Amino acid sequence: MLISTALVLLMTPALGFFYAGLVRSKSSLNTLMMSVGSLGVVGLAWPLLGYSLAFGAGTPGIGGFDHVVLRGVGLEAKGSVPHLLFMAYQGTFAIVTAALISGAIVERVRFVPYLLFITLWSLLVYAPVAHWVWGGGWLSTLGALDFAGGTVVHISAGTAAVVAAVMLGARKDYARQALLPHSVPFTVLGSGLLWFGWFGFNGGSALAANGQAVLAFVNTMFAPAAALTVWIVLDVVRMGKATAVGLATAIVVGLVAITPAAGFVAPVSGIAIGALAAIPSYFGVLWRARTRLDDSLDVVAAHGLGGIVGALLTGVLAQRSWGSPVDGLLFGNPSQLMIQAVAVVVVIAFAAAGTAAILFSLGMIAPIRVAVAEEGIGLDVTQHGEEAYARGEGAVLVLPAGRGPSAHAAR
Amino acid sequence: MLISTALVLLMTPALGFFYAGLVRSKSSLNTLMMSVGSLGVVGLAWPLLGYSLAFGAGTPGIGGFDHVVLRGVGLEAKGSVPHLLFMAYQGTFAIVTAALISGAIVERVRFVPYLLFITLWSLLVYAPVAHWVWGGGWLSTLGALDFAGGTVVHISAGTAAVVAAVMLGARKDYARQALLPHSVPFTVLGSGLLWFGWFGFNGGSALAANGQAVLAFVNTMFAPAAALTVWIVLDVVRMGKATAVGLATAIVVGLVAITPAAGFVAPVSGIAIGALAAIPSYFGVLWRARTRLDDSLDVVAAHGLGGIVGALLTGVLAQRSWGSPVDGLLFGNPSQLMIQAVAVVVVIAFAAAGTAAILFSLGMIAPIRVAVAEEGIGLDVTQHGEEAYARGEGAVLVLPAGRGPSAHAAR
Amino acid sequence: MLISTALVLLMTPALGFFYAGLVRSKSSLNTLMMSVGSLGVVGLAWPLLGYSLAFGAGTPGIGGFDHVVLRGVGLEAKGSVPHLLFMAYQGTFAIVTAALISGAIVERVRFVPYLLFITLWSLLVYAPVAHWVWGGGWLSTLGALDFAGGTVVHISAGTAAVVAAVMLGARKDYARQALLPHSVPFTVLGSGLLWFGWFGFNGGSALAANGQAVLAFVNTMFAPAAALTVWIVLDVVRMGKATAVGLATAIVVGLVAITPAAGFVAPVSGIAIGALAAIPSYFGVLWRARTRLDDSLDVVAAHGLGGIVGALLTGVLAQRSWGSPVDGLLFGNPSQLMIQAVAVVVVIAFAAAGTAAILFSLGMIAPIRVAVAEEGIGLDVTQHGEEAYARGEGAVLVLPAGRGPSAHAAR
Amino acid sequence: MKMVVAIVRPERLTAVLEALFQADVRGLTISHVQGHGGEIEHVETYRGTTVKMELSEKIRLEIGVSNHFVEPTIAAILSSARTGEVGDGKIFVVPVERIYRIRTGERDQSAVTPVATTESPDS
Amino acid sequence: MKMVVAIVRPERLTAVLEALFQADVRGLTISHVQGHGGEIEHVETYRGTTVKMELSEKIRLEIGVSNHFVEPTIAAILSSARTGEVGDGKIFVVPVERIYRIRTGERDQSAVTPVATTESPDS
Amino acid sequence: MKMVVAIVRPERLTAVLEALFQADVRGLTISHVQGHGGEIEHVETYRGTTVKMELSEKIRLEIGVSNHFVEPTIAAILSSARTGEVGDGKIFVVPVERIYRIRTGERDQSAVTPVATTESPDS
Ligand SMILES: Nc1ncnc2c1ncn2[C@@H]1O[C@H](COP(=O)(O)OP(=O)(O)O)[C@@H](O)[C@H]1O
Ligand SMILES: Nc1ncnc2c1ncn2[C@@H]1O[C@H](COP(=O)(O)OP(=O)(O)O)[C@@H](O)[C@H]1O
Ligand SMILES: Nc1ncnc2c1ncn2[C@@H]1O[C@H](COP(=O)(O)OP(=O)(O)O)[C@@H](O)[C@H]1O
Repeated sequence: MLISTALVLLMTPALGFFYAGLVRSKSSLNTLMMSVGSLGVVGLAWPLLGYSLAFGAGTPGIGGFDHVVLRGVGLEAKGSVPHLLFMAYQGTFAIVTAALISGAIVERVRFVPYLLFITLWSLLVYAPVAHWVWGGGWLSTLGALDFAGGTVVHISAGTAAVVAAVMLGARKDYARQALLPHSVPFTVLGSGLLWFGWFGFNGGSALAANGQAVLAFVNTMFAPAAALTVWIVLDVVRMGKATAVGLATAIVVGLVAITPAAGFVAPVSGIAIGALAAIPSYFGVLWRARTRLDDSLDVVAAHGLGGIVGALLTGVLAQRSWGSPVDGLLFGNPSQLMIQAVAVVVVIAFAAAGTAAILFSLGMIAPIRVAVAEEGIGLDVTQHGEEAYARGEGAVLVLPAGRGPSAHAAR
Repeated sequence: MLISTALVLLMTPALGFFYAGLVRSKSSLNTLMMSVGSLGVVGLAWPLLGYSLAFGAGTPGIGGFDHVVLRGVGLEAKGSVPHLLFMAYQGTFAIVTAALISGAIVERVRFVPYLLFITLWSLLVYAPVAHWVWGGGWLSTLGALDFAGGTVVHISAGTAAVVAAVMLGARKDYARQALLPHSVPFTVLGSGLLWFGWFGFNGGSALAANGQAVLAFVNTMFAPAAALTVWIVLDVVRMGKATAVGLATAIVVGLVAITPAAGFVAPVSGIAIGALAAIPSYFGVLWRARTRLDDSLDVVAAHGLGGIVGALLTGVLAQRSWGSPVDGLLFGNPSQLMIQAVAVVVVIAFAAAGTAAILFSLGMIAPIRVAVAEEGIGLDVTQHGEEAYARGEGAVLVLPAGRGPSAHAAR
Repeated sequence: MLISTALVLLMTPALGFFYAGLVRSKSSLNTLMMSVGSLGVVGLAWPLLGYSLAFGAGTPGIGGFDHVVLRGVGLEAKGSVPHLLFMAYQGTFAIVTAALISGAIVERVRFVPYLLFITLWSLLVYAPVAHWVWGGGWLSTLGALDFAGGTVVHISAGTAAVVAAVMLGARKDYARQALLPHSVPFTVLGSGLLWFGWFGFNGGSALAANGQAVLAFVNTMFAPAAALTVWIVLDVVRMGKATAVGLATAIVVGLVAITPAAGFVAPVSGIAIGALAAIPSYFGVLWRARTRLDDSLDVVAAHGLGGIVGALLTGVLAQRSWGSPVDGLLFGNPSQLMIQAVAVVVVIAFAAAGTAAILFSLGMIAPIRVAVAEEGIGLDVTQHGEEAYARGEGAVLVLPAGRGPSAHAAR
Repeated sequence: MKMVVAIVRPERLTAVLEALFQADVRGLTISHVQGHGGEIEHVETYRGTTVKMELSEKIRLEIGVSNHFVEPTIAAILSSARTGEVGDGKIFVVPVERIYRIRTGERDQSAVTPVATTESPDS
Repeated sequence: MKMVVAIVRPERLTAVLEALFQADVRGLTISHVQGHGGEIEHVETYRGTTVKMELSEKIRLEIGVSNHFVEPTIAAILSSARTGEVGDGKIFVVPVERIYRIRTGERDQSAVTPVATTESPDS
Repeated sequence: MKMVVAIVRPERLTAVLEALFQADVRGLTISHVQGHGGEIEHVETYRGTTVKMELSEKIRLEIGVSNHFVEPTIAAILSSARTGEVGDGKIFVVPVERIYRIRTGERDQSAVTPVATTESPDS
């Protein structure tokens, strides 16, 4: 469990690299910091408030305030793990989920409003949904299956992504100029580290190193392998060439799709889920690029679609003989698929409404988008006063304000 | 075990970065994908067929078909770990072994034939050899010691590398132009992550967190440290300068050499193995560059030579008092060295024949090498339609085929 | 424990990337190798001698020679872990501590003298201090609290950093030209991997997967999150912009500060330590840049100040109810703060004297700094004969010495 | 014959290329440069170090043309590269004595004439 | 009008820029280039491959000036870029026929004159 | 004196340098550029985005020579850079009015003459 938590924490910088490689160099630091920043603000909001809202005792709709500022969260066991560790593990999920959204709105958002947005989102959208599914809320009562966060993490983030992309509008150059990835190796690095971290994400969700963890682990290994292979085939059939960005995307899609199912389906079903999920996401990516929706890094296609397919296939392929609490459609229980569909639809609706409300309110207080001219210069310089790869020509040292002439002369 | 498996999985992208840093920028994505692609195709072929060929019940020469498509591979224990996990763990070895070969044939191979090659190789060469040594085959009966894959992984890959490099021929610019590493930091990053992952490779091979795992782990830490130090000394003596590429190489050589011995030799012997193995590989690298053999990234010198030295020194230094099933030459059992030598020779012969047969057959169906002009342009653009570091100048958006004028006007 | 050791080992390459990203491209490999080289030389010196000096039976001041060359270090338990593993785990600390110093003296030191320096330093400074605090020496008798190395690792390295920076002098361009980070993404990558590895550093220091490990782990997660958030606030207040280099620095500062306290303070106190520690380090970084002290990568501000703040706050916030052996000031035991202060002062004094003595002696034998002209060209070419990002134009192959005309003609 | 050298903003490059192609200018070479002019400097901060960036990214175009192509080339660049803000760049026209096409060894006029086009030799 | 093209050492760039600004030369464009001259080659080794590096990093400055600015510009560069070691670089002066300021379309003299300055039209 | 500016394929650079050195041309400066000419465009795809790449990588050489060196320089480039495929590049010859060697302040002829060589002053 300890190591699973560390692995999931690593996913957030990994995501930062996955995303940062895909944007233009002039906004790459900003994109990276949209993920890393989540480690700060959501990482702080979670123990202070978010955990309590998600896992505190409360109503079926939301937790309470009994664990605010970690009150009553100690080393005593909660289920099979110490309560404190459970809280930390769940915190890593909150952090990475908030960071996922950033992919839809890169290269155009002011940094501080963005941080406020994801902080609020983690409290007002993520925490309730986590409560519904894992915190004893109404979706868990209903019997929705979500092993490691297909609905809570990926569908909610995917929905927030599309809402945010629509509300904030496209980048000024979108569909006008070619916006190319500045460093595909970083994207591949990110996907490799994401895969590695995802073993903690799925494997750790059994909350013990037992048979279910093994199953989740093995599914987390072979589903992306299947997605990868299918994606290569689709690429080769369509263009005669397999792309590296495609491979990296396929890994993520396979991981997303297996997430809700990892501990509930047979390994062969896991392979099938990975293979099947590649198809809608593949065409989703193609289709999105023809629209005006500047979901810049295809969060919707990868996490939204991948999450939905995974959640529904969980309802089809879950097997009690492999540790699932209920069987899926294929094993004689068609109602489970209905329950899954309900969960998907409700989470989409709630996340969409919540995201829109937060963005709208924030927008009342301060502009969320940067000025058009700043977009042209790039967000690294305008938002952070830095360049990702500075060469230092023409850079003139500014003497710090406090350094008087005497201090200078002393040199 | 779970975490060991994740660590070994991480080795494949790590290898990709180790290799990609060493090639020219214009083929760096291709080189990276030669490793990552193995995660897809070999990662899929293994559960479907490879595992059964390697570890299914069968003859001393090869396993059977009883575990095809994971039939009969469940959560029941196989030795001390669940069968499913054992299968996954072994799968990560198959994936990385196939990827190792790519280093010998970078910058000149068509991607799809390459994927076919490594898939077939993992089934027809790797699986039998794994069966011989670990799957109850004849080499294990003979008593050959190979803790974590010195012969199975490194010697077989090293042999395949030299055969493939000879059969496919050198890059057109080889020995004509200087072909320099485009990003040494990536190579160092790769070697750092490889070392990290190798703890799973060697440490996990005890299949339990016991004393042997500790020994293997500690040897995996200090043998590369010794190799590193010796390499620096050799570099400084020869040129007055220690090189970063050399350091990264030394780490890999130390890791390779300790692999077959990790759980069988005393820590001091482990240090000795690391230190000794650096020497032949160091001069192997120098010697190779003077030949016409374009084993581009020195797979033979690092994995082939390192693996042979390690396998033989295992026969010299193995100690029953440190958990080895038999003693080595130095501890009064000279016959073990003979057995090790037999294993080395047989694996080389088999891997060479198998690799040649696969490449020859594939070559009948389709050309494996790219055209000379494509080599000049670089494999990233010609094989994948991508650049690693695109800047976007002069890139003109092509409207997707399906976007009619109306859709466009609507914008 | 096994995995914790692997995690800490990963910290050294991670540190290399953290540092290498911050220097100019022309010395980036050198900076990276200053860390990776430590894995070689300190990694070898530790089992041969350092471990014995630190943890061998001896006087309160230093260990003895009974474990030289790992004599008597086997698989028997030492406390709760096998002795061999304990030795390896401690070795990873020695390696990373020595590497930390390099940040203060980048871009101006000859590589081989540097390696000698850190080797001697690990034996003559690190080993005694580790003995005092963890090896049964006088500081542990006194009752100084240092969970995972605030004084041993960070204060000693920070002190060595300032002494080395003063003795070796500033880079020739320091405070004359703008010396900018050549790759901020590498720095962020390094900080992400450092955080990941630090879970092994702090989490593993409980030497078991028990409640204390959980506590240490959770503190290692939220203290940096708090430091990150505070740093963002400070940046925004001062400049209106949050910087990526700042974020990466904040993560390290938070990690450093929580290190001595991780297993001894309540999670809420951990958050407070992270938040409080950000402030002196933030202003320390600003202040240092106005001085003539070219502690190039702010080892003093991050590790020295962070370590001191952490060590003192441990004396304030330690709580027996959270597993600390004694309470801190806030919980009714003011004397602990005194003890902490004594430990801090003594370690600073000893490390300063030891570092100065080693550097002075080495300087008698050979120059430690490179020539001014070499500094201009960059250390990668002059020290290592390599470039980090070679493009290969104008590179003319030199035929290897031994290749006679006949061999050439044969081609 | 002349060499038209233009310094333009990177974000206008696509428009400039389009305009040039429409003016039938099809041979050109570009490079990344950094320029200093009347632009507002921006400030960057790396830890304690604050720097003023005196140079901004520009693209340099180098276009060898025969004489009667000079005007259309300049007109195309002027109209497509302009934003009206300080920093739009400059155009320089430099005399050229000879031009060779390396592939064929052709000289001057024919060296800069795309194969498909014909034009009066008036350089 | 002239184009002054200078190849200088990267480490002298800051000094050169300062000298130019003091000489009231405020418009210029630089680029990264690699040069070969009398410099000592250095050797690099990557595993078994040893290479001689024939080119060293330089900065190229391109400065369009009106005629009476040529001398001060050259003087500023000569004094600020010199180290006395082989490899200091060269200055070339190339004739320019026309100059345009893209932002305004202004031509020649006024195109290279910063708005605030006035000077006699003598190009 | 002249400035010979050549645009060549990156993969021919080694050959071009060799040819120039053999022709006793030892001072030169190169840079990375991207060119558009008659070359076939290639297509790249990043997820749903397909782009046509209109520019291909080239190397630009800039060689200041005294007059009697112009012909050998051009001959060396023409012969060594040619592949015969479209995209081999161009050579431009531009007049130069003055040349300075920064290290010594020497001017014109002697500024481009390597120390060891002597030649008749005929620029
Ligand atoms: N005299 C010059 N020589 C060479 N390049 C120049 C010159 N003046 C300006 N430039 C280039 O043109 C760019 C814009 O020039 P600037 O004077 O700022 O804008 P504007 O032309 O709009 O007044 C500069 O960044 C520089 O690259
Ligand atoms: N004839 C030339 N044409 C273009 N650039 C040149 C020429 N000669 C020298 N250079 C440039 O000047 C730099 C220094 O020249 P070099 O002759 O080595 O030094 P010095 O001028 O001190 O004798 C070279 O690296 C090259 O970039
Ligand atoms: N008129 C021109 N001005 C500047 N550069 C040119 C011009 N024409 C071609 N080039 C450069 O030469 C390269 C090759 O030119 P192209 O016309 O395609 O080949 P070829 O000379 O073989 O017909 C181009 O990529 C470009 O860099």
